[in-house]
Amino acid sequence: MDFLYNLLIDPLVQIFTYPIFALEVLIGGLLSGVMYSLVALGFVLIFKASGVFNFAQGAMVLFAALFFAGFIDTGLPWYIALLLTIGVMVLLAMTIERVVLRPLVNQPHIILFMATIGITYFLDGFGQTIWGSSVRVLDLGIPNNPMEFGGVLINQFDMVAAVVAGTLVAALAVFFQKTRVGRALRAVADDHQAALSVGIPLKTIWAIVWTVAGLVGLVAGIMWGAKLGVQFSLAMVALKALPVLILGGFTSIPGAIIGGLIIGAGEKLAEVFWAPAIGGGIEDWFAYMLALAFLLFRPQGLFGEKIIERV
Amino acid sequence: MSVVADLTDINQASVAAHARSIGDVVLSVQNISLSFGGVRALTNISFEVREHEILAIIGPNGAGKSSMLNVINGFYHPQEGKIIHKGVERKSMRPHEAARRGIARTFQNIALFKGMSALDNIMTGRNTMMKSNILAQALYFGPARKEEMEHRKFCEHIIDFLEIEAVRKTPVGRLPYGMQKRVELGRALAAQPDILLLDEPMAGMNVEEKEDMCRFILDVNNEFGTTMVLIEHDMGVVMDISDRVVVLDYGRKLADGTPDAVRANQEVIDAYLGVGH
Amino acid sequence: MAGPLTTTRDMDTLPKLLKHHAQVRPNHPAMREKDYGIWQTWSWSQVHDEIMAFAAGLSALGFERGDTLAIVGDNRPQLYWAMAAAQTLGGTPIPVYQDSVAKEMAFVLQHAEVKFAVVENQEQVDKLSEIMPDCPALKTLIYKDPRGLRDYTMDFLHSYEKVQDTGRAFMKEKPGFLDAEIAKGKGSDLGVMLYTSGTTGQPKGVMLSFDNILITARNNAVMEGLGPDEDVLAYLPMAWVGDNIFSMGQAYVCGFTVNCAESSETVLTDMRELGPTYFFAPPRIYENILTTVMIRMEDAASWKRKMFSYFMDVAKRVGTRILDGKPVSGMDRLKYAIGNMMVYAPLKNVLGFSRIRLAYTAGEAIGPEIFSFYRSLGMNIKQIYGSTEASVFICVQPNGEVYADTVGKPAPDVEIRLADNGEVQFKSPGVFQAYFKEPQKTADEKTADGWVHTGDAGIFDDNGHLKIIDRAKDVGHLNNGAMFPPKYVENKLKFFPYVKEAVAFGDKRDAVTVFINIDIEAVGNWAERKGLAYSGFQDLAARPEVYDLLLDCVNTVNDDLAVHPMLSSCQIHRFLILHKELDADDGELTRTRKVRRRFIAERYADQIEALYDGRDSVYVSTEVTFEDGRKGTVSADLRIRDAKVHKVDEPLRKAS
Amino acid sequence: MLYREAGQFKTTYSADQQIFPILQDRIGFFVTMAVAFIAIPMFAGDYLTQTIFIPFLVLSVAAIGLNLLTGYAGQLSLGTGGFMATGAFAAYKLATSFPDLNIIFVFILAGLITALVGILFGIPSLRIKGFYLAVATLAAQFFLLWLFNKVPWFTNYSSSGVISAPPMSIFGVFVTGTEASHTAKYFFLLVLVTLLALAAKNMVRGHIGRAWMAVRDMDIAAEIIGIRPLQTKLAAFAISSFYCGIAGAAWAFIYTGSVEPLAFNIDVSFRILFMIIIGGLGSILGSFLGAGFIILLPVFLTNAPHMLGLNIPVDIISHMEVMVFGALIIFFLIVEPHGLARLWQIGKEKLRLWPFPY
Repeated sequence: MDFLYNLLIDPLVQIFTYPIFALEVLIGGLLSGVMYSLVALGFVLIFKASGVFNFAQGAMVLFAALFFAGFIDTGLPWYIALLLTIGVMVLLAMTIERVVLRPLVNQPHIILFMATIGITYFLDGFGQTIWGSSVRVLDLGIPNNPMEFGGVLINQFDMVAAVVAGTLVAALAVFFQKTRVGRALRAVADDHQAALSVGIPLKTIWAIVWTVAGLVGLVAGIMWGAKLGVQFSLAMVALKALPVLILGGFTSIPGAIIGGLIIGAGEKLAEVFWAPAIGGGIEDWFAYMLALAFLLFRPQGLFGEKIIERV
Repeated sequence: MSVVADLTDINQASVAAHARSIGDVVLSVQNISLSFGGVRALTNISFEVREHEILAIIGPNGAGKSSMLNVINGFYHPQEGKIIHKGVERKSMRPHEAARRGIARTFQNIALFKGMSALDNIMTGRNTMMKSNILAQALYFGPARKEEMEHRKFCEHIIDFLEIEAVRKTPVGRLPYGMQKRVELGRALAAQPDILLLDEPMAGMNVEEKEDMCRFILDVNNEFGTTMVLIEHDMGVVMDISDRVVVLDYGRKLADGTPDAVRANQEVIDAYLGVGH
Repeated sequence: MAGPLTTTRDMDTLPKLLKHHAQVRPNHPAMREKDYGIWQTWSWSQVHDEIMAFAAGLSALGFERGDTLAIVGDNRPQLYWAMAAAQTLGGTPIPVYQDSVAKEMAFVLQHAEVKFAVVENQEQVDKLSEIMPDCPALKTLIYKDPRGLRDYTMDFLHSYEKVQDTGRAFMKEKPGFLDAEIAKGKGSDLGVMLYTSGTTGQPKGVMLSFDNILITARNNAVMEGLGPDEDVLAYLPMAWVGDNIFSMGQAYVCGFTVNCAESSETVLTDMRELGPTYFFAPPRIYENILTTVMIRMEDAASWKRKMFSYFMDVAKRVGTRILDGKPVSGMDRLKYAIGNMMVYAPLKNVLGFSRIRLAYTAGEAIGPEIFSFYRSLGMNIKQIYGSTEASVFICVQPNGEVYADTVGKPAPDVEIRLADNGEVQFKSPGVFQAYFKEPQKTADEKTADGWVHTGDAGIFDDNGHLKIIDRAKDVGHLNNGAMFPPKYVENKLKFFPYVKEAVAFGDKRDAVTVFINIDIEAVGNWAERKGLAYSGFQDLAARPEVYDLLLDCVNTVNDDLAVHPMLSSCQIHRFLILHKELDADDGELTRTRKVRRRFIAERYADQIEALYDGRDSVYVSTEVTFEDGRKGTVSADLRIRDAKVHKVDEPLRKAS
Repeated sequence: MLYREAGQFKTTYSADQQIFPILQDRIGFFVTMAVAFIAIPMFAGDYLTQTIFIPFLVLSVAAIGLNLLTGYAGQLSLGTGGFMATGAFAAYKLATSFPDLNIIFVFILAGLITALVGILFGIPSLRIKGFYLAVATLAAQFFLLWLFNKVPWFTNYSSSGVISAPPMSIFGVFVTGTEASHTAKYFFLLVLVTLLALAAKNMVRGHIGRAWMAVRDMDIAAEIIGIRPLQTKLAAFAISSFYCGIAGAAWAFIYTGSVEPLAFNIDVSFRILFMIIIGGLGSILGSFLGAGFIILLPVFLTNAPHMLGLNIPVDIISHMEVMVFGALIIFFLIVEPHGLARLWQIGKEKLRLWPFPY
């Protein structure tokens, strides 16, 4: 009874007694949600373009962060480090396309999916073999303390991160809608022949999307890295993008964005108001459960289109 | 029930059937309309299928033939209309329910289970009748084993019937197209259906393969008295083997009658026979 | 030596033997059939019951002593039972070649005044009901497989099961009836009648008594030590005398198991599963198997090919000697043992020969290297010489005395004499009674004192083995008076894998010339390895490269012939390669794939002339029958080549 | 080459459908059994038994479990670790709550409980497929671990959150706890695994197995020939989880003796997945081969540098190990998506056709 009260009633009471606080939590959640959106976007890009469900997205975040932080620690100026890391990510994308995707083309998707799990392991192992597994602090000189906006406290860092991520998301959206390559990518998603007719070879397209996904990962890596420190757990955090995808639908960019925000906000609110009732640490799974529950009602996700099966 | 007994049952059934030949209505399709999103696939289609007959549904591509079959075996759920099968009315029903009520089918593009042998594919057709529970199977003991053997025996009769002994244990993926079609037919027959839906059973076959398939279809109808609804493009074949023909065009029913009647029907000639065939 | 036989000579009819086995070994498998995916098995007691039921059913349908019963279909247990059933009632079964065309079949059924016919399936039912009008005697048709016959309402049509059911009822009414019938049977009774599709004229009905079949079967069984544990695969036509000896006579004498394949396509796989212990096949089959072995090995990895050829050489050197129990060095024995593990045993296993204790071949001469190939693998394959008129066995190669170029020594109880014209004549317990309703023909073939003309020309070699060189009537003479056995020449050519068939001419001519039929599989494979593109049989046969290939063969044959004093004038001077395969459907071969010499001589008269009048090519156009029975014509210009002929002179003759 | 199949003809369907229809295979099987039951206990020392054979047996069970679900029924799961944990903690609660309950029943009940949990998380599989489902199973993984972490009841309120198996015996011989000899543990597991593997094989060759494969190969066709998708998939989840549960219990009780939830983290799920990928999806034999491979690989990797005379710091090695795992998975997926089992199959075919290539 008590438990039920704590679970069902008390949180609402809390929320209504401290609306400002709730609002702050909400905004905080939304801001961190933007990061999820960003990573989720990486998934969507690759899935749309190559039908590959890239489980390695999380690993790519960690990988990028590791290299960037690593280069910084070697004393390089940040812009050089950034350039180098970008180079690494591009190289990585091409290697993956050449070594993994090309040999596996036309294999069932599930196989490709498992291959990306392989990539995940490889990247985790490789990155840490080179840079070690010690936690690296990454200081971008952005103050990590709250400031007040009209009575609401908001963490500056989150603000900046959100802005950066937001811009990137916007940029990508534009890239997809407007540019020729972007349209080509969308074409590939529909069918590969169409893509070829657009005149861009499939492997190039794949190399491109993986590069883009890599860069997205880089940004996410830097941001998270700066906030939480660059370490293995980043990969896990990045996995949060998976439930986001389920929520938003694998093929929908807006879905990825909205989904990210929902998950981010939901997670924070749950953590702050509900977790005490059931013993904390729920952000490990809350996102997944939320998505799972959601799935039962709308299997194709928020924005995914309904599939008509034919025989 | 023992499958052997069971087998003789159908034989007798079909003997009787033969004395009776084409019987009364087993399936009646009434005012079926189906659409995907905005797209109309079927508009107010009605026709009846009588026991032991071979009914052909013909029509140009996109006439809604396959959709019609999909509605009959519960794969698509029509927005309007109903289907009365063996006196039981249903608006919509899951495919597996339809199957358990005795509706089996084959597919336009072969839908075999690629990872399994021809025999196993046909055995899956018996699954609905296999009762032994998981524990019994895990022990592979007593009834479970006996059941397995009996159904194997039954399937062997089908294999013999369709003359695919030589490929019994070959993974279906490795079989030539014509053979795969036969195995698929075998899988459908294994369920001892009272209505068999054939979606372009002869698509992409060469002459001999077509002749074989025709023979099998007629033999099945003759031996087991199975009622059949088939979609076929080859007009020659259709006119030869079917008792009645339903003509669809753009989701509407143009005609419904004996091959000759249909052949004579002006509308049909314009819409279908005129073009190419 | 006394074989492990439980039967005795006084069981002088098949039904009596059947009774014996049903009592002595009721649960021993008598018959198997690969059906519905497994080897359905009938024990001797089951087979006994099946046969009795059917016999009773027949009698209920009015089948009486002395009646004839035709059997049409593939090798099926039920059909074998039908034969035994007929014999039980004192009737005569007449197995018929089921692939023979309607009019051939009609002739047999008329001539034998067949009353009953037991057939396999719808196809045969259709064929027979079609010819029934011409066969007034034929009143009853019994079919084994009901498939597709549901709508057949003719009242002369009965299903095998139904007949047996009536039979079972009948036996209840008249218990002991069948036993009485069986008791009436005598060894001298007519056991079976086999129509031989002779190379010329109408088929003749060879009448064989139980004694003929059973004594011959027993003699051979004793000689070879056959027992009840043999497994034979019944896959050769039931109408052929061999099947009657191997699958009926000897099966009943020894009580061993007869196995039927699932279908004609699956014979090879079924053979592999079964692994018969006692096996007969005409040379052509052994040849095909060997060819496919070689072709399949071509695609193996090179190290495997090396290993294969190495051990095959070992086998060639010592295999046969080991099989014949001749002394072999320990080293070689070791090598052979290794080879056996690495190659021979696995090879035999894949071919289904693992369990073979005794394999026979006959009918045609077998290529020496084919023959020695199998023997070197440790497979006891032997040649026999026989004929329908002899209930098969005339000569058999005794163990340890096996030579590729002889047919062995006279079988037990068989006497042989050579006529002046070289014709082989014999006298034996197996000698047939007569040709049904053909006293004249009987007299031609069989002298009053029981000597039978084989029509084969032969000679005895130094170790008392008979050597067949040709059909006596085919042995001609060149204008220089030298003797010319065409078959002998042809066989020498056919021993080359590239040559499928050959027809030699030379009688009353100055020199020998031949038609050659290439073996499309072997030559085609050779062409592929040579990277030679071709569009089909006709194209390939016309290729100059192919002509060169065959020229080599011809020359080798000439080298060989040149050294034989008697045959040196038979060297081949010119040859051509035929544009189509000689085909039984076109009447060029008999059903047993023997060349119909005269027919070909007429049909290809112009081409033959061309071989002699020096033309270097000749036009040909022939009508052919396709599988589906449609007719068409193929025509081509055939090139003619000269071969290298040795001058026949002293030194070369010394060389022999 | 070793095969002599001529003459091994089948006269009954049961003979034709036995697990090893070919005599030589049966011989091979019994030899393996002899080695497992006699040779290994005699010659393998405690160290090998504890570090290689026992974990091998335990993980084989888990691999079989996952293979039933993913390899046969085609439902990709990343929640294996979670289910194993469920089994472990269920067994713990059972063993501690009913001290005189025989270990056999403890394991079976633990398996059944896990099966229920499996069904629960399998329900979405009716609506969602492939990747969606994979992600959904991650929920199970994370949620279950969190549950055992956060709810002290599961650990009997032990402060460390670690559970340790009470000593339990069968036929008077201890198989868990400190008194248990490695050999006893090994035998207990071996029998358990043999039976479970046999049961699995029987299921996959029965109609439930065909239903699974049908759903895997073409779910639409499967439903249209009358196979109920929900029942079939849930059965797969239940049975798979049953196996994983027992594996988890065995891991906690017999292999490690004491365990904390984190021992079953997502990494375990992946390793099991790797086992069946490398071993061979849709093959019971493959589950064993894969388990063996994944167990021996680290052993090899840790020792290889020493053999080569290099000495690489341990943490680096562990990272490299992860790396190699990743690379191997990709390698196998590219070279032989059907894994070691398929390679075995091919080799066997070659031997059967020897000396012919085809």
